[in-house]
Amino acid sequence: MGCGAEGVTKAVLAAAGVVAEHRTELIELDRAIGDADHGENMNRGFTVVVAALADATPETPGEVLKIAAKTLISKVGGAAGPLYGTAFLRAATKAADQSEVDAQAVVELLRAALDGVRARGKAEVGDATMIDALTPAVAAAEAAAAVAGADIAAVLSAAADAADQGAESTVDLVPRKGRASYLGERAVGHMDPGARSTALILRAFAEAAR
Amino acid sequence: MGCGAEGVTKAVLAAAGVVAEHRTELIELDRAIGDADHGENMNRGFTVVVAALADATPETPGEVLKIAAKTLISKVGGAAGPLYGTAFLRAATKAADQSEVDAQAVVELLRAALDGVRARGKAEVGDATMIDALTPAVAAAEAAAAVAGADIAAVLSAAADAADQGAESTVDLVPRKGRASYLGERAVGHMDPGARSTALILRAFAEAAR
Amino acid sequence: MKKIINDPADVVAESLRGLALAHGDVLRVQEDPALVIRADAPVEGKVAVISGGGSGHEPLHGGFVGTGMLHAAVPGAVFTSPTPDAVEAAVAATAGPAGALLIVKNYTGDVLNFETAAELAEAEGTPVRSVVIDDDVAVKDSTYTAGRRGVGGTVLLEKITGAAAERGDSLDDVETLARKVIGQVRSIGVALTAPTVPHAGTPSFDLADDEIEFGIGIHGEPGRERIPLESADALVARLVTAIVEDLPFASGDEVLLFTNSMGATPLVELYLAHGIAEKLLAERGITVTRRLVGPYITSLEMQGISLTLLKLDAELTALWDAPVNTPALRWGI
Amino acid sequence: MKKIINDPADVVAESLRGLALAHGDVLRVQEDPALVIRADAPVEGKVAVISGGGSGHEPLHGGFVGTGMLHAAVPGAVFTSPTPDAVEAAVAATAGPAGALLIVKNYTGDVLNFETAAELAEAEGTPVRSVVIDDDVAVKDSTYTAGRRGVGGTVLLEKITGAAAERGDSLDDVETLARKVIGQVRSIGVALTAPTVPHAGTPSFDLADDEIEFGIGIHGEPGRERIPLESADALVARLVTAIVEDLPFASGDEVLLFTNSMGATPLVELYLAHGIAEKLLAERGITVTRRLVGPYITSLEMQGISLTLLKLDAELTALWDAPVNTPALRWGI
Ligand SMILES: Nc1ncnc2c1ncn2[C@@H]1O[C@H](COP(=O)(O)OP(=O)(O)O)[C@@H](O)[C@H]1O
Ligand SMILES: Nc1ncnc2c1ncn2[C@@H]1O[C@H](COP(=O)(O)OP(=O)(O)O)[C@@H](O)[C@H]1O
Ligand SMILES: [Mg+2]
Ligand SMILES: [Mg+2]
Ligand SMILES: [Mg+2]
Ligand SMILES: [Mg+2]
Repeated sequence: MGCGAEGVTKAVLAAAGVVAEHRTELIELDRAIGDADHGENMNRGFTVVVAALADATPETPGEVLKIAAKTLISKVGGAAGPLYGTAFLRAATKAADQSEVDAQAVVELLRAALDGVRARGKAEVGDATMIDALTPAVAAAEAAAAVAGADIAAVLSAAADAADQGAESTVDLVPRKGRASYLGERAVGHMDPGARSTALILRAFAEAAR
Repeated sequence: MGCGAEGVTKAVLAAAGVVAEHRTELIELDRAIGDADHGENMNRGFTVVVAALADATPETPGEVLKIAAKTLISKVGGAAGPLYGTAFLRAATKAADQSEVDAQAVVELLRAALDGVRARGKAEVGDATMIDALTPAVAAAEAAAAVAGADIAAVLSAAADAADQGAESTVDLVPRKGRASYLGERAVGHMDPGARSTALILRAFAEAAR
Repeated sequence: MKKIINDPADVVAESLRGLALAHGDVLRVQEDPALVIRADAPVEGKVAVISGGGSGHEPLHGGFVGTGMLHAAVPGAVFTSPTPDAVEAAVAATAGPAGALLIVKNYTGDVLNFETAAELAEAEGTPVRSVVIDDDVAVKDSTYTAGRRGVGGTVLLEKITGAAAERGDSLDDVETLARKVIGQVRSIGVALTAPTVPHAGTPSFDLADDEIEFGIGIHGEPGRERIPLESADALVARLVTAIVEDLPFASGDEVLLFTNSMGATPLVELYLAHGIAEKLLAERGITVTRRLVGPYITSLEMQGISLTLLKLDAELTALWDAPVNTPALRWGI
Repeated sequence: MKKIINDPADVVAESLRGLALAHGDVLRVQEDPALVIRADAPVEGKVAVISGGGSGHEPLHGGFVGTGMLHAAVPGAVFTSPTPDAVEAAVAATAGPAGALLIVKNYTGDVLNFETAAELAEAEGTPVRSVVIDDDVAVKDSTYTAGRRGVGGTVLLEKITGAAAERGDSLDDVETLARKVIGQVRSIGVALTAPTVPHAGTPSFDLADDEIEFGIGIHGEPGRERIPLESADALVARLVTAIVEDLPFASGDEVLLFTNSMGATPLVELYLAHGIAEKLLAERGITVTRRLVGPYITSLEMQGISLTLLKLDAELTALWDAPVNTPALRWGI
């Protein structure tokens, strides 16, 4: 029931796919309240992640996540690059050299990712950032993992559902971090692009785990 | 039946009025095939002509025309400034110090103006310039003056009618002088702004002479 | 979208190739990571002044690389902060034991990426200091936002610290000077039209024909408020008031006034606005002793202007006047 | 119309006021007639190089007034040639017994007004020569038109004749040099959008979102033909071909390549285009030894570019390199 390097690779490739598919949507969300590059940045990074994974032969989930982390840090730029990069890097560190991760481990990786993004970006829930998607996702994953017999798919599916809701919640918020914060009240009514991309990526992970 | 300084002043003021009224139309004609300034240039110049005539006390037709000429030369700029300036200056010179002009003299002033514009601008009939309005106007004025008992009003009215037709003829021409010449065939279908202003001014003269 | 480009993904790389050809006497360009480097770098014994950020603000930063100003510029994708490895490569290419000063505009992305780069470079043994410029008074309350943005003041900061490094100031001294400049420079901008990011393909915001964005940033992010188009006199007064009522300008001050075009505002309008601004400052007893007028920190083809005021003293004036030889600023050489 | 202006009728005068404030060290401005004059004019014993034309092409001509370039610039209304008395006043303010060279762009209005001015100045006893620059290869057949227009080559002509005057060349020699430059400089431009003349209030022509005007002039007068928007590679190749296939460029030539923004085309695109142009010229065996890249002869807020090629020899290269200190071009000083 665990997931090895291959499974994690599949999940990361699925994330790359969903980012490519939603590139324009993410650009449009960022155009409304930011600088119209979030979809382009994420897609540029994940395209190289796909190439990097094809070139490498990672043997553990941690190695896969580390390749993704380093690529995102060196290819995405902007705010999302360091934040997603940190998320993947912290998860990689947490995974250490385990050859497989189980449902409980997945929760721990998600929590490590969240802690990393919070430490880097200093955003709180309610600031209208990716934190608003990732925080409820981790809580939901934790709750799902506490159910006897929960598998990775169930955990990630719960996380994705919660992230969707969390992203939705940013529509009504006044942003306090990132570029959208300059807009203040005028940003109300728009979904945060980073929260949306977080929800999309978690959904891709969940689908890959089924 | 002659016309003195006062009558010529009245005619020039009428021309200023018609140029102001048609400023936008002349800009629009020039926008289509030139640089969108003919109405602005003419209006800037004639506005100062009105002020200059108010400040001066010209005693002969020639003096009135000379004030107009010098003002147009120093205020209009572009192609129209030197060309209209020359037209008025040559007419002024022709009028010399006569205290009045009669119908025959008006024809001579118009011919002097035409010769001046041709000498400065080197355009021929058919090049789609003000020459296409002024040339038939002078011919028509001459013909009208040849009719026994013709007065200034009749002469100028014939000139204005012919100028209208001449201006109209530029619509179908391929311009060979001035800014519109760069457009070649693409200018066909548009009236030349300078031909139009010439027709307007002659019409104003004719109305003033009635 | 109407642009003279090939594939939007190649815009920055292809543009840098042209920059290198046009200005090979003062700079060179490196690919992957993309860097603009002083032709004579590393300059023995001198602090390397380095800046960077998203592209689309040219001449900032690559056009300010050269003697007396930047040692390297790190261009990111259009409107996107460069990545840490690129910044680290810039440090490695230009800085020696005298160290490097990183000039960072206050945007979350820039701050995070440059932070990581500084750590990486320090780990390699190069002394690095970072300063964050946040001169945009349009951002009102920094407690509840990512803080004020770095805008026009960046140009002045790069010139002045570059001159200090050129005369041989230590890293400590250049850093102290940078903080002093940041403390006394303020800016504000206005947009009449929106820029179009090449990879996005549509204008970054929609403005009616009679509307302007007051307090605009340089990335097409919308401004402080949307107001009706007004006369140059009224608009410049609004800009001057916003800056002067912020610290630290007072009657009796001598200042540098920087009137900047955001890209598509032509010089005829820019000089017109500059003249009004000087008049208004004089009325407040503020003396303009140095000026910079032109498109120096832009937002692609956005129409608009920004005003920047820097309080001067003898030292800053001398550093401003010091020789500079870059594609965009050149004097005394 | 979105512009930072007050009354459209006052645009030029108000803009000149700002220019004077911004660049009081190199020039001064006179009102009625409007003139931009070198701060140290008249320069004893030297030929005065004077140019002018309609406004809206800034920095041309006022931004090129200063040591080593123009002695005076005569700005007309927007896109309208100045009047003879203004040109004559410029001659009177700057020229002594060494005389004056008038640089006239080939447009009917400019030619007529400068012609009259030259006569007036000669009548006052100042030796005056006029040269008419007509470098725009977009105008095909000059027998049936007002002739080729003066465009980008004007900037290079003003720099080179200004340098010759500065080194003390006689009026004869400066005139001969000017005719030589005119003989070996060619340009062509393209517009992506139209400019809006302040007093007209609407764009000078209407272009669809996927159309460009190839062979555009600098006054919003439509170009040679309207073609679909194409890639930078294709467009620059079209421009280079149009110039190179005109006399007098051949393999083995050394040239100055001037890549000009018409106003609103940002530097990121301009450098991109410049890089492509250099590559294409190299493929034809033409060596670019000097470059100028930037918005130097513009058409208000028009998006577009022009390319200008000047065939160089040792003399022209030295004169190009000679010191110049003006608002828009500054080096060697
Ligand atoms: N301080 C922060 N903490 C967490 N997330 C942040 C922070 N600042 C920005 N973000 C996220 O980054 C997203 C923007 O990413 P992107 O558009 O790629 O970068 P940039 O803002 O530099 O253009 C925002 O939508 C938001 O979710
Ligand atoms: N060589 C010429 N001879 C006669 N008329 C001319 C000539 N060149 C231009 N014109 C006239 O001048 C008019 C344009 O005037 P205007 O727009 O004020 O000047 P510009 O072309 O300098 O902008 C044209 O419509 C044409 O009638
Ligand atoms: Mg963004
Ligand atoms: Mg015109
Ligand atoms: Mg960005
Ligand atoms: Mg004109």
